[in-house]
Order: sequence, then structure tokens, then C-alpha cells
Amino acid sequence: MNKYVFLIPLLPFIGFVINGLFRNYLSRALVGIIGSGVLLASFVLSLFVFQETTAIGFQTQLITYFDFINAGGLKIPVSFQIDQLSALFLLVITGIGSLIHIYSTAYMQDESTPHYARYFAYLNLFVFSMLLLVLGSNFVVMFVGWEGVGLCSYLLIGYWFGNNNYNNAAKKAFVMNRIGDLGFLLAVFWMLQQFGSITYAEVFAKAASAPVPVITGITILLFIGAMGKSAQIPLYTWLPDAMAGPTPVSALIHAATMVTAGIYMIARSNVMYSLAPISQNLVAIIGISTALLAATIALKQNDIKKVLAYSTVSQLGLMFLALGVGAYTAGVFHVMTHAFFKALLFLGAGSVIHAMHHEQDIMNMGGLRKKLPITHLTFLIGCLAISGIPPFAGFFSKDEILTAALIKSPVLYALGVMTSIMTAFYMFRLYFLTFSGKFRGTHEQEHHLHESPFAMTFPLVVLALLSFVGGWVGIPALFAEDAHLLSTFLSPVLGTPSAEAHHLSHSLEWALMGILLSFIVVAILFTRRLFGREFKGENTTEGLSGVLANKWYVDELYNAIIVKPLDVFAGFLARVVDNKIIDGLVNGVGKAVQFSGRQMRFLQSGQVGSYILIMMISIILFFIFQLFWK
Amino acid sequence: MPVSEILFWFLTALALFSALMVVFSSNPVHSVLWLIMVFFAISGHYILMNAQFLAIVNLIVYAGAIMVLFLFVIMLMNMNTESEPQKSQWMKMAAAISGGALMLVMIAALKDNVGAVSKTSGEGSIGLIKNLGNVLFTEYVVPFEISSILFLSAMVGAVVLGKKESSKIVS
Amino acid sequence: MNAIILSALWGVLMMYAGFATSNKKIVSVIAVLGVIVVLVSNWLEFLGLPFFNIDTKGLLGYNSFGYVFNTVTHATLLMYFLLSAKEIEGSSKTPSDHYALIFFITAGISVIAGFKSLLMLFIGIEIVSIPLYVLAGSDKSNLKSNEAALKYFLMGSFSTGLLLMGIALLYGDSGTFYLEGINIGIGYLTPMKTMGMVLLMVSMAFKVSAAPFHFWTPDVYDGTPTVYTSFMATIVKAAGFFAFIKLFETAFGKVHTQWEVLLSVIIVLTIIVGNVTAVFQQSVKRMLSYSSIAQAGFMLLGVYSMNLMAKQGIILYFAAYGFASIGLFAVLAKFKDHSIEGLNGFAKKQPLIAGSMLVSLLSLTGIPLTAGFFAKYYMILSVLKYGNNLWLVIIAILGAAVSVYYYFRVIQAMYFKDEAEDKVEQVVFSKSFQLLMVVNAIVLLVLGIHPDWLMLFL
Amino acid sequence: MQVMPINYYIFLSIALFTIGIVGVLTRRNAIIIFMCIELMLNAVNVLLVAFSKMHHLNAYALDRATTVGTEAQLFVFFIMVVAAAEVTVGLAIIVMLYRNIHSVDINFLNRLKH
Amino acid sequence: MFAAFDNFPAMLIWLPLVGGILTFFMKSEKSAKTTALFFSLLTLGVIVTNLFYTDVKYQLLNQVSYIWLPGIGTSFALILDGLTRTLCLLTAIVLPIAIINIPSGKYKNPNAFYGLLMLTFCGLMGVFMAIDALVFYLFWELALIPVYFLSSIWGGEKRIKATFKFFIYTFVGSLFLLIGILYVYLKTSGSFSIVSFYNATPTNGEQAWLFFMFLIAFAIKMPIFPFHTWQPEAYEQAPTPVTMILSGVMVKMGLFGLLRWLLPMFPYATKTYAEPMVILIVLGMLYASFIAIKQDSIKKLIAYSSIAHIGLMAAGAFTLKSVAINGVFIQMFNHGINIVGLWLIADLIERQTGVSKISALGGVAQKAPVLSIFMVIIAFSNIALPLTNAFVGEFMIFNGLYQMKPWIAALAGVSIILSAIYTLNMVKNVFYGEVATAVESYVDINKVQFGLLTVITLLIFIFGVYPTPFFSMISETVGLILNKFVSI
Repeated sequence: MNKYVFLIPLLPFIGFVINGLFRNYLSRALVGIIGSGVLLASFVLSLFVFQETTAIGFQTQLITYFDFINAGGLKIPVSFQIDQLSALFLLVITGIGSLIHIYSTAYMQDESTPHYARYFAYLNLFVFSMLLLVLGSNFVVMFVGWEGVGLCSYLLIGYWFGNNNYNNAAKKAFVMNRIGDLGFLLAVFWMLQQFGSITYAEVFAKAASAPVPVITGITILLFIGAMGKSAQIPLYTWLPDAMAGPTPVSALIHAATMVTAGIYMIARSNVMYSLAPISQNLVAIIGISTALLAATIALKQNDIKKVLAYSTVSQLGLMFLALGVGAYTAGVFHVMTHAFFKALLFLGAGSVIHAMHHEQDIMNMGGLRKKLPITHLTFLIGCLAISGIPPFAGFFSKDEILTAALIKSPVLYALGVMTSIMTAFYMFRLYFLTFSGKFRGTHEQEHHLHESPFAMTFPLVVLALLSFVGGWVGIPALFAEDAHLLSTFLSPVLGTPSAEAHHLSHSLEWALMGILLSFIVVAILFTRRLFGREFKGENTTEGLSGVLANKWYVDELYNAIIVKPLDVFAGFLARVVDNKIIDGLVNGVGKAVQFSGRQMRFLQSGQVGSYILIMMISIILFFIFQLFWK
Repeated sequence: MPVSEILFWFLTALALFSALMVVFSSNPVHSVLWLIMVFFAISGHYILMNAQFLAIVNLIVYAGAIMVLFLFVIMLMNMNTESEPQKSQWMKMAAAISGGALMLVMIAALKDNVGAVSKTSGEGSIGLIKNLGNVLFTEYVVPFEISSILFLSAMVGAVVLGKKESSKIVS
Repeated sequence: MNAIILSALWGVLMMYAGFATSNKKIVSVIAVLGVIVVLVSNWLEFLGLPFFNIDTKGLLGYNSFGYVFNTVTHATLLMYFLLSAKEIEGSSKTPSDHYALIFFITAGISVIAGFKSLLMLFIGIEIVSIPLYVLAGSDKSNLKSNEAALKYFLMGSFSTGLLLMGIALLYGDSGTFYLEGINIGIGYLTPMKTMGMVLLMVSMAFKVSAAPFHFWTPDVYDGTPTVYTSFMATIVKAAGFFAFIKLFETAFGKVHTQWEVLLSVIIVLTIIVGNVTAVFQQSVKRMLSYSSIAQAGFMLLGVYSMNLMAKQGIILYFAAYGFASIGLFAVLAKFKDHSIEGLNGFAKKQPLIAGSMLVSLLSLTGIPLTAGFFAKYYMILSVLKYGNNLWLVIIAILGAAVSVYYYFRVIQAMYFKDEAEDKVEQVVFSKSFQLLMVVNAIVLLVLGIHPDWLMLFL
Repeated sequence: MQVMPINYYIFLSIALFTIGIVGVLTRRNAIIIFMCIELMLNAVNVLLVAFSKMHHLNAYALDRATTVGTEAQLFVFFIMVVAAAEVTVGLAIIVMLYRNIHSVDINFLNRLKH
Repeated sequence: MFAAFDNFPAMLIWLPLVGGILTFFMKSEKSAKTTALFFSLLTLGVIVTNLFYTDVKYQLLNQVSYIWLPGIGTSFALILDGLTRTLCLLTAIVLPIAIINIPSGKYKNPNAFYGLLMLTFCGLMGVFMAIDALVFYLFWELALIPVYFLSSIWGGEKRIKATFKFFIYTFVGSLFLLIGILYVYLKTSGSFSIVSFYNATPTNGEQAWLFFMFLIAFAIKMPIFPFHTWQPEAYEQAPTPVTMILSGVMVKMGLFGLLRWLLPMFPYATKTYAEPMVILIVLGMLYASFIAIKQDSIKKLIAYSSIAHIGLMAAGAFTLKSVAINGVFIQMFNHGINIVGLWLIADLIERQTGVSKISALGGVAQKAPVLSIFMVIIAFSNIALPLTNAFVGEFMIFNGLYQMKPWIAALAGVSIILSAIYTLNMVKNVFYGEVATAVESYVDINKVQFGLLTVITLLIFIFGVYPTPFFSMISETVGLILNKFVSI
């Protein structure tokens, strides 16, 4: 099998090359087939790989291809590492990737063929980079993929490059990622210096012997990278803007896969994090606060995609919380389930938008239940899943996270609970405003309302199923001992789930779970009353709601305290320092010479007398110097 | 005080006085005449130093030929009465000061200088035409000949400049 | 000796040629022949067959330095005659006289090339100067020329006075006029001798137009008819330098440390004044005269550090500077207006001549592969070798950097600017002149690629 | 045999020399200036002769037949020669100038500056 | 001279020279261009062939020394080693691109234009191959003169002033260089050969100032802050082919000088000043990057970004870390390729729209998708995205900086963020967005331009993905440079 692993990333790359170079010559159908076909192929391959890794006594496998850099004592091989974690991610990426490709074939119909091809090329390239990221056996290869996905998200956010807002969003995304990447890069250098290598195996092997401060520093730097990629405070603002891209892109990149790269990275280097409690706490705190903040903002958003975007941010926050409290499995678990239902939700939203002719404001929707039955049903499942209603996928992963949080500290737990309650609230607000009540849009919109084609509904159904059953791979010990297939599966990489989980008495767990669930149900019913059939519309202007609607004014804040000053500073350098001072100095020398030339000319008076006088004076000076000064 | 010494001081005084008059007399002709006086005084010094040859040459060449030439030119331009406009006052100042300074410096540097010159013809007679002639035409014949080039060029030069070529003046 | 006698004779010959024929061409041809004869004879003497055996009683005597210098002088003179014969002919009804004067001057230069006694130095300098006064005033109907002549004459004879005073003091101190006799160790350096030395330095500085004794230079060079300016600025100045370096090497070599400070002051002043003032000039002719001051500053570096490199460099510098300036002046002499703008768009009309001028200018700037580079190279090297005077070198190269400014203004005018529409003056250049200019450029390039072909005779 | 200190002569010649210089500086008439230069030359002459005698005296003490000192007097001779030549040319120049501007005032010579 | 064709270095000198001289005598533009192109491609062929003769046993083919001025101990000595190959290859790649890109009828009397280009080519080759200090200095100056004429005659409207500033600036620098060389020469046994220069060990005190004598010349050439102010104007005013050579190759003369002469000659001084130098240079990088953000002219933006990149390389050279030096080597090559690509695109845009103001452009991508794709690729290689060529070098250089001082690396790292900002700004405002009036009638690139850009893109990816052969080529030279520092 190993000798074929390279095909998994290569196939999407080939698809990218074909679609990219021959976009003007391929037929639309062919483009779609190639685009999705390569992905399906690598999905199949990934299945094989996964199936291999599930085998008993499976050993982590390194496949080295060639030396990327080998000079000056720096040796960086291009090599892949196959283990449970990467296998799982392979599966998620290729699987959901394929679904979204299929979905896109229909969703992007109204694009002209070359752009259609361009879209798929980008998408393939993205998958390629993502696969590189998870397959790499050292941090540099990971970094290559890391920046690659950043590039693709840049390209895809700015896919409709005619619109400058989109371009700005794209730029914002890339630059913010770059800030994180710098942290990543420095971490890489530090590891190189500390361990003399950046291969996972060696680094983790030597990590234990390294001084704790070093590990802490490295892990914090790595986490900064994760902040950028996974949209955590303070670098999260790019993700909502990134919704400028086509909806499937949002589903794939900005919900299911790319944004989870940060979680993958930390989970991958869990060994180091476990050695650095400080950075763990940092991760946890950042995670939970992000989750909370994003959730609050999501409460008041009216753009269907914005809501989902903020919910994504908040969910990512929860995942980091999990990682922070050391429940790596839970984090990865939530990544998986979240991938399912968030992709589902986005695609559903896409279907709605498709039906509404690119109308995204939920205030102009409503009562779509009848018009879009499948979408509605699947969307509902998604909502239930994300809200954590058993037995949907979200419930299990979230519950696991919260339990872990509780063990760490009740505060984290409480905040987590608040987050999930708010989650339920805004998700169902979204649901009700969209599907229930009566239609609030224009007439010809209403007239054109239609259920999406099969190519779009099929992925919805599949994902709905997954969001339904996806969680069952991680039945908590509470229900059945050793039913947590995922953790046992991942244990070789992430270690056995922390034993403290069993310190909580089952009764307590039951109680908490019950309370949480009741809260959530109450929230849902509350939203039903608010935004259900008798919804009159709301005003989101004054007071807290206004602040929330304006996202706590964070963007404005950043503009005021970072962007503007830097811009002014740059202007100052360009206009004053460079032009006036430095160049002025250089030209000043020339001017000085010319000036003194003009002055010296006056010595040349043309008068013999004065000439001779000067001669005499200098002779006298010479005499005095020669005779009396020495 | 022996005669020769008296003569020395007299000639010195005469030379310096006439020299000053050369500089300060406003009438060029007077300057010329005073200059001639200087030459006479200097010749006197030569004689005191028993350098007869030079004394004679000095009189003939300088006082005779050269000064007559000067006089001739001055007359030619009939400047005998016209008193030239004086230089600006500060220039005079500067001239006087720098001149004085130079003199001071030189004298200060050379004052403690031992060595002597015999006043009378008591000792060797190198100054006599015979001896000088010997040396000149034996050891110094080369410069003597070469100075002929000098004269030639001076002659040609004078001719070149003297010849009247074109009358129109370009300024 | 050959050179002196032959050039003197040829001077006389030229005088009579003037009577014999009124055809200026023939006169020029004779003159050129004369230079060649002198050149060859001087070379033969260097190779060891003098035509005349004269016992100079140790007053005159040539070493290889003197011979090579003499050769370079006459080579440049030959190029000078060839390039500006037309102007010399045009400068008067009877150019034969001017030729005669020039020959007398070269005789004087040959004297300078071999002086061993202050007497010969004095006579030599006078033989060079007096005809020059005449040449300066040779454009009699031109007031600027007259003025130049008078100024040059007055200040020249004034400096002669200083020179003589210096000589007298030296004699008083050491009782001899022979350079070797004067050259005794620091222990015997009396005030009188110091004073004489300073006075000699001053008068020499005057002759080579070094600041602060340079004031006559711009006025005189500007007033003198261009054709003679180029002669003064190159060949005569070279003679001055030769005298300077020889005098101070043989007469004051042992007390080098006593006068080097003074000289370095002069050098710095000269470089600064020359370069900085040249920057502002609008007329190419005046610019060149100031640049000649600047170049003098660079040559003085050779006097400052009188080691072998310095001598080689000086010789090379004479050649490089001489050929380059003569070429430029020769072109300039054909122009009525000497402003830099007058050269606008020159390269398009006269590519060949512009190219040769370009080479000359690059050489003056000191760009590699031209003679000027190695000239400067040797100067800097000799000073560095002499030691502990980096500041001097740095000032020198800063001066060179400034010189780029004014030399390249000419290049810019010739190559990058377009000719003014209202330009009336259209100068014609004969084929032979163009050819000679090219030859001139080639000489500069050859010396720039293989300087040792000139210097291996030292 | 009475002797006269050399310094007297030195001072005399320096005085003459300086007077000449002052003249050159103060006067505007080219001819006068020229004459002052001649004055300077003569100062030098005096000095040379004095020195020649001095050195002669020193040498004479050892050797009665010495000719030391001759060269200086000959030098003076040459100076006179040169002076004569100079005068010829100089006066020629002055006359030429006078022909053109009918003045010998050097302050008029200021067409050539900068 | 024909005897000189029996080895690579001589060929690399003579071919461009002969080509240049021939080109001068061409009558029509077509023949001139073809001649120049032919000879430059021939040279490229030679250097490429040479890549297969790197082994020690071909010593005689790669190193020659002709007698020139034995009197003063200089000889016309040339060598082809790792460093030289890198830069000669770069030069030989850049020049044909520059020549091919020239549209016909753009420059009047083209034979002179192409001739001078070839002479510059020759001069550059000489600079890179000389192992005799005097010869080095010679070519150092000679490479300058043709460029001076090229941009002064064929440049933009402010050409004379800008170029003159550039010329005087570099000339001053080279004069200091001359002093330095001569001083060291006096320290040797009267020989200019690089070996004797390496062995001439000035006292530490002398090194302290000699170091700067050399450094000024190189710093001005690169240029690094604060000696950079000549560059933007010069780039803006010079004709595009010249700008390509200036920014692609000539600035490398400075870095080359550092690596070939400065570092090995004054190990002590280098060690002493290394850290302050690096800090200064890094600050200069940030400075340039900040200024680049505010530029509205594409050319000036590229110029400042080039200053920043060059600064990074210079800093890398001063870290004296093997990894960084390796990085500098490859980055010298790659930066040349990238910036030539950038100029190519800037030229293509300006040629059609007539404007180079970013604010006046926009939406090119809608008119010229192909061009835009290339642009995006080159832009991202300019900001060192992985798998593009620049990443390799910069990664290694940053690594070296980190080994020197982590915080310096962090500081320098800010520049990669800034570079992303200004590059993407340019891409956004020029290629994306609504179509500006200037680009209404824009047509996409033709076959030739497509070919050129393809070549550049291929180089970008090849060196970005598999640089290993390159490293094996330079390893020996790097070792030689660093050997001088092991003792100290």
C-alpha cells in the first residue's frame, strides 16, 4: 500500500494541473468529472490506508521520497508519515472533499467554463496542500501544506476577483495567516536548534529531555501559528470575511478542513504540549474565550453564512479548549463530527442561497420548509447535531469536551455550557428564521424558489446521515465501557485518554448532562417562540444587541490601533525619512559642493594685487609654521 | 669709526630711503630716478665688498640700459606728470602689514646668524674681472651659452609682440 | 644635451624658415620634423650615443628619469603640433616665430630635465617662462590675451623673485648651488635653509599652479589663445612638476619629514580648490583650467611620496594628462563658444571625435583601461606605501569623485543632450584631424592597458 | 683686517626685498610694479654677493688661493642677464597693452575672473 | 585570443565581448538583435555545459591565468567555482530574456543599444570570475560604464539626473574599494592574486577600517540601507532591459563582493562587526518594506521590495552560518529570476497601458487571464511561498539568523508579513477589481512573452521543489568561505 500513498496527494494535484492548464479546452462536464474524480480516487486510496491502520499491531510508517533541502547541516526530507491520526484526517478531507466537489458541480453551474475550471483547479490544489499538511512526517512539510492551504483559501475567497471587497477579504485572510505562520516558522527554527531535526519522531523523542521553558516557548509559537490558521483570538476576524468565497468553499475550507489544521497540528505535537502546562492553559483559555465571543456575536448576525462562520469560530474554540485540557481525542473527535455537521449546514445554506438567487439575509427568508423539503430536513439534523442533542454526532464530542473541561476546572465547564446553550440558541434562530414562518422575500424570489438538483441534495443527505451516526464511534464510558472506538483507535498517537475521566462519579455526570440538555431544549423552545411562526422582525441597533450586531467592534478596533498607525508610520518613512532626510542628505552633499564652488569663485577676483597678497600671507604662515611651530 | 663703516651705513640708508621713495613717489619718472639711486647705492656696496665687476655691470646694465628703457617707455606713454589713482586704503593696509610681518619673520629667523664679510679688499680678489672671467668661461660656459637661448627667445618675443598686426581690438 | 642643442638650433631654424617661406604649411612640416628629430636624438642619447660630448662641469646631467621625461614631453609635443598646427598657423601672420618660441621653450624644458645646480634650474625656468609670456599675449589685438600676458608676466617674475631669494638663502647656508651639496641631514637644518626651502617650494607650487599660489592659472589659461593654453597646461606644467620632484628629491630628500606636512597642506588645498571650483564653471575651457589645478593636486601626491612608484606614476601621469588635455583643447580650439552647451549633441554630428574626447575625459576621470586610471593608481599606491597618511588619500579620491561631476557634464552634453535649434556655429573637422584624435585615444587606451610599456624604462 | 657681520647685509637685503613686495602690492601702475620686482631682484643680488664674500672669507682662512664665492657672483651676473631679458619682454607686453587700452593700470585687468 | 577559447572562463569573457563588438557594426535592428541574442544564448550554452565539468579533474578548464602586468604583480586570472557558476548562470539566463523581451523599434540606433548590453554582459562575467583583485576592480568599473550610457541615452525623461546620481554614488564606492585593494596589496608580497590577498593578514586594527573601505563599495552596489536612495529612481528611469540587469544581476555584485572578497579577507573584522551589521541590515529591510507599502509606482515598489530582499541576503551572509550562506547562494539566483519576472510583467503592463501607476490600473486579470496567472505565481514566489524558489533560500537564511540571535530572526520575520502586504496590494490593485480605463483595451500576452514567462515559472518551481543539485554544486565554495572563520 505504501508505494501508492504518494498518489493520494498527487491525484488532486494532477487534477489541478489538468484543470488549470487546459481550462479553455475542456468541456464543463469533463472539468467536473476530473475535479471530483481525482478526489474520489484518493478517497478510495485513503480508505485502504485507513483500513490498514485499523489493523492490529499496525506500526507508524515513514515513506521518504527525496531531500528537499540538504545543505549547511540542514537536512529536510520530503517524507510522509502514515498513522492513525493522519489516516483519520485523510479520510475526513478526501471524503468530505469529494462530497463538496460533487456538490460544487451543480452549485457553480452559472459560472462560465474557464472560471468553472479555475474553481475546480483551486479546489484540487487545496486538497493537495491539505493532504500534504496531514501526511508530512516533519514540520517543514507540514508548513509547506500549511502555507499552501493559505494560498488556496486566498485564491478561493477572492474567486470573484471583480469585487474588491472580496479581494480585501482574501488579502486579510492571507496576511493574518502569515502572522501566524511567522510563529510557526520561528517554532520550526527553535526546534531545529534544540533537537537538530524537525521530524516528528525525533522531536517528540527528544522533547522529554528538553528543558520545560524551551518546550513551552516552542509550543506557544506553534499555537500562534494555529491561532492564525484556526481563527482564534486575536487572529479570528478573517474567517467571517472569508465567507466572501463560494459557499462550498466555505463549507470545505472554512469549516470542515483547513481551519482544523491548527487542531491537527497541536494534536500532532500533543507530546510537547503535555510537557508544557503553561501553553496548555493558554490554549484552553484562548479556546474557551474565542468560543464564547464568537457565540455571542453569532446571536445577532443576519447573514446566513456569517452566522455559520461565527459558529465555526466558536466550535473551533471548543476544540482548542479540548486540546488545552489535554483531551486530544475529544478535540479530534469534535473536528470529525464538526466537519460532518458544519459542512452539512454550509451546504444546506448554500442550497438555500442557491434557491434564493444569492440572497443571504435571513430576514428576507422564512417558510422555506415546504419549498425545500430535503434541504430543510438535513439542515434541521445539522442544527440538532451542532446543538448537541443526543443521539446526534455533536452531542458525543461536545459532551466529551465538556467533561474534560469540568475535570480541569468548573469555570471552563461553565463557560463551555454557556457556549453550547448560545449555540443552540443562534442555530435555531437561524433555522426558524429560514424555514418556518412565512416568506419575507420579494415576489419573484418566491416565484423562483425550488429544491436544489440531486448533485446538491445527495451530499446533503450523506452528510446528514454522517451527522446522525458520526458520533457513535465515541460512546462515552458513561453509556458503555470501552465503547469509545475512536480513542482506542487514536491511542497510539494521542495516548490513552486521561484516566481522571473516571474520577467523576457517573451520577454526577448524568446530572450535569441532564441539566445541560434541559437548558438546551429550553433555549430551543425559547427561540421557537421568538423567531417561530409569529416572528415580527427585530431591531438589532441599540444597546448590547447593537454591539453584538457590530461584532464587538473588533474590526474597527484593529483598524484603529494597528492598521492605521502602521500605515501612517509607513507614510512617514516614505515621505519624510526616505525622501527628505536620507535622500536629502545625499543630494545635500552635491548641493554643498556646488555652493562652495560658487563661493570660491569670488576669490578669483581678477586683481593681481589680491592674488599676490594671498600668496604673501600664505608664505608668512608657512614660515611661521616651519620655523616657530616646530 | 673707520671710513668704510661710515660708507656702509650711508649707502644702506641711501638705498633704503631711495627704495621707499620708489614705492611712494606718485610720479613714475621720480620712481625711476629713485630706483637709479638705489642701484648706485647697491653698486657702492659691491665696491665695498670688493666686487668691482658686478658694481660696474650693475651700473651699466641696470642703471644704464634697463632704467633708460623704463624711462623711455614712461615717456612714450607720457605719464611723467599724471599721478595714477591710488589703490584702496585697506589694500595699502594689508600690504604694509603683510610686508612688515614678512620682514619681522625673516629677521627673527635669521638674526642669530654668525659669519662675516670683510669690508676692504684685504683678502682674495674673486670679484675682479680676471678671475670671474676665468671661471665663467671655464666652468660656467654651459649656462653662459644656454642663456643665449634666453636672449634669442626674448628677442623673438619682443619682435612678436612689437610687430603691428591687426588694429581692430577685440574685448 | 642632444635635446637642448637640437631644439635650440631648430628654434633658430624656424626663425629663418619664417624668412625663407611664407607658406605656413611648410613651416608646420618643418616644425613637426624638428620635434621628431629632437625626440629621436634624445632617445638615441638615452640609448647611449650622444651627438655632442660637452663637459658640463656637473651642472647638467641626465638620468633615465630625465630621459624618459624628456621623451614623453616631446611625444606629447609631437601630438600637440599635429593636432593644432592649423591653430598655430592661424594665430599669427608669421607662425614661424611662435614655433621658434615653442622650440626655445622645449630647450628650456630639456635644461630642466637635467639640472643638477640651482643655477641651471633658474635659467631653465626662465627660458621656459619668458617665451610663454609672449605666447600668452600672442593674440595681440585681443584684450583678454593682453591681460593674460601681463598678469602672467607680473606674477611670474614675482615668483622668480621668490625663487631667487630662496636660492640665495640656500647658498648662504651651504655655500654651494649644487643640489647634492645642499642635500644634508636634518641635523644641519638651519632657519636660513628652512626658509630657502619654503621659498623654493612656494615658487615651485606657483609654477605647477598649486593652491594657494594658483590664482594666475584660471585667468591666464582663459585669456591665452586656446592653442597655447593647451601647451601651457600640459607640457610646461609637466616640466614644472619634474623640476619640483627632482629639486626636492635631490636637494631636500634627507629632510623629507620637514616639508611633507607643508606639502600635504598644499596638496589638500589644491585638490579642494581645483575640483570644487571647477564644478561651477560653465565654459569648458575654464573648467579644464581648473581641472588642471585639480590634476596638479593629484600629481603633487607623487612629489609628496618620492619613491619609485611615485616617479613611474608621475611619468605616466604626464603622458595620460598630457595626451588627454591636448586632445580636448585641440577640439576646443576649433570652437568659438566654449560653453558646455556648445557641445550639445556633438556625438551625433562627430561620432569619431566625440568618441576620442570621451576616452580623454574618462582618462582624466581615471576610469580603468585608460591611462588616467593607472596614473591615479600609482599616485595612491605610492602615498599608501609612504605610509600613515590615509586621510590624504581619502581627500584625493573624494576630489576624484567630484571631478566626475564636471568631466561627465561634458559627456552628457555630447551624448545625451540634443543640439539647440538656434545653433549657428558649425565646425568642420578634417579627416586627418579625426584620424589623429583617434590615434590620441588609442594611445591613452594602450597606456591604460599596458602602462609598463612606458615605465619599464625607469 | 676688519670685518662686517653678515647680518647687516642680510637685514639690508630683506628690507629691500620687503619694500619691493610692498610696492608690488600697493601700486597700480604696471611699470612701477615691474620696477619693484627689479628691486626685489637687486635685494637678492646684494645678498648673494654678501654670502659669496662670507664663504670666501671662511675658505680664505684655510687656503689663500681659493675661488670659493665666485659662483655666487656669477649667479648675480646671470640674474642680471635674465633681468635684462625679462625687461625686454615685459616692457613689450606693457607697451602692447598700452596700445590697446591706453592705460597701464592693472586694476583695469579684470575681464578674466570666475 | 583564439587560444583563449580552450577553457570556459575565457570563453565566457570573449563571447559576449566579440558579440558586443560585432553588434555595434550591425546595420538593421533585426540583425543587431539576432547577433546579440545569438551570442548571449551561446554564452548560456557554454555555462550550462560547464555545469557538467565541475569536477576537480577539469581544473584546467575552469581556472586560467594570463600574464598581464607582471611588473606590478597582476595577471588576468579567472575561475569558475560554485559561486561564480551561480551568478554567471543567472546572468546568462537574464540577458537573453531581457533581449528577447525588447519590442522592435523601441530604441533608436539599436545596434549601439544591444552592443552596450553585451558589453555589460561581458563586464559582469568578468566581475564574477576574476580572482585577481585588480582585474576584479577593472571589471567592477567597466560593468558600470555601459549601463551608465544605456540608461542615460535610452531611459525615461528624468534619466540623466537619476543615472548620474547612480553613477557618482557607485563611483565613490569603488574609489574606496580601490584604496582598500591597494592597501591590502601593499600587505602582500606584491601580488594582486586572490590567494595572496587571502593570505595577506592585515592587523586587526587595519582590518577594522579596511573592512569598511570594501563594505561601502559593496553596500552601495547592493544597495542596503542607508545607501539605497539611488536605486528607486535609477530603476524607474532606466530602460526595462537595463533595469532587469541592474536589479537581477548587478545588485548581486555587491553580495558577490561580500562573499568572495570581504568575508574571507577580513575574518576578524567580519566577526567583530557581524552582529551590528546584521541588526542594521535587518532594520533596513523593515524600513524598505514599510516604504514599499506606500509606493504607487509599480517600479518603485519592486525596487524597494528588492532592497528588502537583498538586505535579507546580506544579513544572511553576515551570519557566517553555513546554512545561511548556502541560502544566500541559492537566493541570489532565485531573487534574480523572480525580480526579472516582475520587471517583465511590469514592462508588459506599462507597454500596453502606458502607465505604471498602481492607482491608475486595475482589473487586468479580466482582460489578460494568462498574464495574471503568471503574475500571481511570480508574486507569490516573491513573497517566498513554499514550493516556490524563494522559499528555500529565505528559509535557510532565516534559519541562520535564528542561530545567530532568535530575536533578530523574529524581527526579520516581520518583513515576510510586510512583503505579503505590499505584494498582494499590488496584485489586488493592478490585476483584480474593476477594469480601469487604462486597461480597457488590454490584450493578453503573445507567444513569445508566454514563452519567457513559462521559462521563469519553470525555474521558479524547479528550484522551489528540488534544489538539491544546486547545493551539491556550491557546497565546496561555501566551505572555503567559512574555513577562514574556524580559526577565529
